[in-house]
Amino acid sequence: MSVQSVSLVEAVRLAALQEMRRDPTVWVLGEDVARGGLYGQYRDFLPEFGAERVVSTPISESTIMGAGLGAALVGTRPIIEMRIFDFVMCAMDELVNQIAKIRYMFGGQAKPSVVIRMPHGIWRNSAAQHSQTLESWFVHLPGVIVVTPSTPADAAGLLVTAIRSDDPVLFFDPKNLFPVTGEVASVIEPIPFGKARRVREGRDLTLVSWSAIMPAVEQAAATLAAEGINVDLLDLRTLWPWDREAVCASVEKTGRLLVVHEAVEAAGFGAEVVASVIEDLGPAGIKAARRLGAPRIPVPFAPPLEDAVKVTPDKIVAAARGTMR
Amino acid sequence: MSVQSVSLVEAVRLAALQEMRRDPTVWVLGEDVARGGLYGQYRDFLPEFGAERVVSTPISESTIMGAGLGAALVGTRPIIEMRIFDFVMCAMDELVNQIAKIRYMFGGQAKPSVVIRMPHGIWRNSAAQHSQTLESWFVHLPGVIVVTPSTPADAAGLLVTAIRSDDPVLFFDPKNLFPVTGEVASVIEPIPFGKARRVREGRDLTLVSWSAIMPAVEQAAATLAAEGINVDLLDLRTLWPWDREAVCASVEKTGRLLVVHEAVEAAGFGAEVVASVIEDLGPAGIKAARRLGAPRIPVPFAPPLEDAVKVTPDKIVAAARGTMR
Amino acid sequence: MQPQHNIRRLVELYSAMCRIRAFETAALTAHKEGVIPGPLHVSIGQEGVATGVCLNLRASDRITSNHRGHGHALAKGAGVQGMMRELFGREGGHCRGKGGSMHIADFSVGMLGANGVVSGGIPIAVGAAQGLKMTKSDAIAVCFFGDGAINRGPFLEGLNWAALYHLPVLFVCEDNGVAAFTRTEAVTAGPGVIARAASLGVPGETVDGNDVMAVDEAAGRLVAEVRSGKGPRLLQARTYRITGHTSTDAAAWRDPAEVAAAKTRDPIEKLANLLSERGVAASEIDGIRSAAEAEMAEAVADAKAAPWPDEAIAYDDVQDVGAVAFGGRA
Amino acid sequence: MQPQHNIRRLVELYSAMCRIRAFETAALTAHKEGVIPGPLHVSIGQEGVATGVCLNLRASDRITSNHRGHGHALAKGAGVQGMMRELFGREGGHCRGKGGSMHIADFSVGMLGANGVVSGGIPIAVGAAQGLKMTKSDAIAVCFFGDGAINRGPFLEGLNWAALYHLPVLFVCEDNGVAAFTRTEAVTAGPGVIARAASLGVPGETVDGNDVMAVDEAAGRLVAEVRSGKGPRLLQARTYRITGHTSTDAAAWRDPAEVAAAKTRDPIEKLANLLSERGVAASEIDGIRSAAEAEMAEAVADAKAAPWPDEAIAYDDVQDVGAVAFGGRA
Ligand SMILES: Cc1ncc(C[n+]2csc(CCOP(=O)(O)OP(=O)(O)O)c2C)c(N)n1
Ligand SMILES: Cc1ncc(C[n+]2csc(CCOP(=O)(O)OP(=O)(O)O)c2C)c(N)n1
Ligand SMILES: [Mg+2]
Ligand SMILES: [Mg+2]
Repeated sequence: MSVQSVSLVEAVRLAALQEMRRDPTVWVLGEDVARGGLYGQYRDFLPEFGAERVVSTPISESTIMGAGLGAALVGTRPIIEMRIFDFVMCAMDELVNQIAKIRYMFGGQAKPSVVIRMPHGIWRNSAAQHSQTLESWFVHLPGVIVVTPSTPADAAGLLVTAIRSDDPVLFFDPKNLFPVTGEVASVIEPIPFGKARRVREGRDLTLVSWSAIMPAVEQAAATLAAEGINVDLLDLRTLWPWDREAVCASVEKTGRLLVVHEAVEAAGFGAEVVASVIEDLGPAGIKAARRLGAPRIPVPFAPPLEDAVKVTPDKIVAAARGTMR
Repeated sequence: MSVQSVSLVEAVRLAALQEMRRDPTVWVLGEDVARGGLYGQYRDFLPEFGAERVVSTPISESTIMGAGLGAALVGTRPIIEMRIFDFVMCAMDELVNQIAKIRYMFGGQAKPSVVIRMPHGIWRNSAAQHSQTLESWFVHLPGVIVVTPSTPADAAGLLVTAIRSDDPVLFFDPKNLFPVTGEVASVIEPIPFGKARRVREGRDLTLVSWSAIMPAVEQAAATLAAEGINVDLLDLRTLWPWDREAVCASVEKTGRLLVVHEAVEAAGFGAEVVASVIEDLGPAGIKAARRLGAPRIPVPFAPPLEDAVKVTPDKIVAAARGTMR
Repeated sequence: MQPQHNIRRLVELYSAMCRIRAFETAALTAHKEGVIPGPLHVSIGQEGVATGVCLNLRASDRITSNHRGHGHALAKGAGVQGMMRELFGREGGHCRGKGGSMHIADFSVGMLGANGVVSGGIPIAVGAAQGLKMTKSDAIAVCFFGDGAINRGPFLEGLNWAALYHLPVLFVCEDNGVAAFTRTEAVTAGPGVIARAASLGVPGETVDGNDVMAVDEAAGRLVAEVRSGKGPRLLQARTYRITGHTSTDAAAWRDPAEVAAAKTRDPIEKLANLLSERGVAASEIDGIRSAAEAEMAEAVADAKAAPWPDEAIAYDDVQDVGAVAFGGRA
Repeated sequence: MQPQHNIRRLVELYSAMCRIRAFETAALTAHKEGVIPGPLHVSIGQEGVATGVCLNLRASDRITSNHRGHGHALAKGAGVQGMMRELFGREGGHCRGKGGSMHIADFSVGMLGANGVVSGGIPIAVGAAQGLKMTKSDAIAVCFFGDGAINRGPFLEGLNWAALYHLPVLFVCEDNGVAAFTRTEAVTAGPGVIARAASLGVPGETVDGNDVMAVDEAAGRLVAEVRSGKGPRLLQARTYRITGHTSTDAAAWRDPAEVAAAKTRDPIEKLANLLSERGVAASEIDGIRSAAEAEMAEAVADAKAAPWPDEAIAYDDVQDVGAVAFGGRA
């Protein structure tokens, strides 16, 4: 199987393309998708699949979400494109009260086979309403799968799995990593949900992260290695299901845990990881278990202010050193 | 100052009444509020304050929320009534992207002085769309205060504080506790946010909880006391700000922590409490730190199924015993 | 199909309405006895709408409903035993006891579910119609909602969308003049739902919802138009909710004279009178009604005797246990 | 006030439009140089709308805006230095550098903020009008939004609400025929915004938004009606967005001939020609324009020289540190 080096946005484009070619019930709806989408993630889809399967919609987020669900209920597999994550707030009834609950509430009669794509995170001084990342909310919401890839290969493989899933999948496209390149196979195989990827092997500290912040974490890990601190670095890739087993196994080995996320620290998914590890392993054997996230403020516009909320390699290195004391 | 014994719903009615009498800029909007509200929490408001200050609205949750904000920006202090929590999903853009961010985003120019009242929780087999409690979401959302009382006196005092607050307050009315009675002073004093209430003093285990589940927790604490396990029981009362100091001080004393909430355990606020305690005290001194919440499933309708998601005194006792091993 | 209001059709309509009335009356009683848990919204007095519309549909057509959905479900052909067991929260309910009255659904007959959120069914119906069109089905979608729903955003978005993509969907606004405890006119500006629909590109018309034959005629025509690819249509059916908002609401704020007057316009009584005028024997008319009552009494007895669902099923029908439970398609 | 289109008024309108054009042209250049961060949406070609409407408002009136809000802010009287510094993310910006272009606001002149969410300003304006009415103010609220916003739910909810409570709010639909990269006609069913407003009880009218005098006249009239308690009104102003959706969008999908034709209808050129016809000297007309350009060049120079905000301020303007920070009122 041949392999090519592509950007992350091209990788997800290829994944959706492959699945739309494979399965005629897969289609996409959202604003400007017929023009290729805001980031080119649907480039050239319109000529190949036509306006019935590549549906540019009005600015009607509730209906983009809700119509996607309705279309799933009659046997199609919609990819619901939200343009940016923040706009999902205009469609929360459809997502939270309908999509997430419908299979359960109707005792298994409904098959809400939708993928909801939400390019998320801090991106070029877009300020408070265009920079959010609330992925932990959806871990707390029964009925949905939460996918948060960070590499072209993972994004492609997980998107394939998402499209084939019968359950609703929230797919957090890491918009700040769209230009990042990596190798992707010409036939994209599905990657199972709930399996972390080990990025680096180490015995001193377990570092857990996901999504757009991963490159910063890797950079920090390299710096730490130069100081003689060897981290066991896991990219969770999906937050529900999440690879509790792999994290616990790693912490059993290192005795130390640092979870890093771009999102606000308070009540973020980092808390879940720390609490789970403490519950599974007991506090006794553990030397440190901490989180590093953003302060509890909206994302500001000006570069020096935005830097205050950003988790940077320096901050990660400092937090990691802190766990070693 | 005289004191009377009233139900929780009457206590919050009296609190809102007192504040509307005190401050002519306070008013209430929501569906059926002119008829007294769904639970009688605004009974007799219409005759006293008139239709301009007791505004029964169309079924337009986005606008109930957004108009409340707009009215705050011109100097009034709206109480935004959401009827039940789940309907706030129809108004999330207005809450998350507008209300929570407006003060910050505009550099302090805006004063979003609103109270958003959201009767929440599991209530009489109301099934998945009418039983949710996602309070932890809003701890993760910068810009809002999160209030979760469990007694008539706390609900009344915290509602007074909420109405006087210049910042947006999410007030989670514990709808299942509306009939519960307790003493309330005839002049309701504000209760500061961020101060836990010690319900029971003990040296064996720190038990932390809030809102509708508190009576079950108290019952469990009594059972445990009979077994010789004396719990230090804290009702957090507000989740942001929350009384991290009081919780840590208690765990320093007991060495054991159990956080109990009605909400789903995964990524609930219990995780934040556990992670914070581990970070502040370090794992070394702690013997156990756990959570007890609901399984990650929507709330089902039938009584025996609903029981599966309910946190009961028995489950709390069992979990508490588990931490003592 | 232009409905022929021959005796046979009238009897069909009458029987369908009687079954809804009997179902809901039995459910109300059971709820008062405390054997049906949770909230219960009945549509007593409104049976003409569900009946007149659904009797023009095929099994393959889909409907979405609101919180007041028993009539829509029954008229669409949902199994009575499964419905009653669902209301009781028992094993064998259509939703396995997970939904209850407010989430009644029977996908096997195209009933895609009641909804606890006002106007929640609108985008779902629109999407179902889009999916049906995309897959070249000749089935259509029908969306039932109340007059209260036209003040929520999804009404605008959904109708604009349906008109834009020329979707096979019939919107049915069941206009009983009231939303919970508020008269709709007190919270609804402008000339009404027909004008709103027209402004969004959806032609609509109004019918007396208590005249089941009028509903039958209009629905038959509109369903045919929708099915033939003419795009979405809206039907406003004016009716009256004789009972309160929920089973525990006496609607005491209404003038008793108003309710009494409304009872004289009861769609079931009206049709019974007509049947009698047309020469159908009183015994036959009563027989239809008592057959319906007997059917529902039996359903209640069955539901009462049915076992509770096993607690273990609370944990299925949802991906909740990680990778193992993930049911991907190869 | 019925606007008198004497020379004085024309000059006032011309000057206001020139200032908006000059501000945005300067900002575009600075953005291309990389000294303005983040997304930037300019309204070049649309200046007639903001100008014609806002010059009929009082300082106490409030406006809400959308993502394309520089013109609305300037026309409402927002301080230029504070605006430009905000776009640059510098100290002294109206939002202290926390908002940027998409969240431009100047509460001191009643400009309640741009908005990054399409139609986000609608409920806020409606609520502001309700608060103003409640407090017996004679101020009104004006709500600017694009043609794209009429397909989101808040449009329906907000207009119904305003009509219902008879609120002093003027809705201004700035109709440039396009929403991001999609022609509005391709996503908007029915006869249009005026019909939608009428169906919700809000009378509306259409004006050529590139004819600033026509906007001035219509807005003057509608503002007076709204202020006198006649209830909400809607003004649809047809215009054209000469530049792309954002500063980085060339809008290459548009036929160059279309853009060229639109440029001949440029509201600023049109008014310059009229002024000249009415005998105003070319030097005076040019003088107004170059004064505006000079003002904005100075604002850019000032903003470039202004210091970055101190990182410490990132942590204020939000309750984030617990009880201590809680600013309750006694
Ligand atoms: C979004 C939302 N808001 C409020 C409610 C509470 N509620 C349930 S039914 C109802 C009235 C609905 O009126 P209408 O749509 O006319 O239907 P009807 O009850 O008259 O059949 C209300 C307000 C809800 N279920 N959903
Ligand atoms: C709810 C929401 N959906 C999508 C967007 C992305 N977006 C920003 S501006 C825009 C187009 C808006 O068109 P219109 O309202 O006509 O204003 P114009 O840009 O033409 O001035 C879109 C889709 C958004 N900001 N908010
Ligand atoms: Mg109604
Ligand atoms: Mg536009």
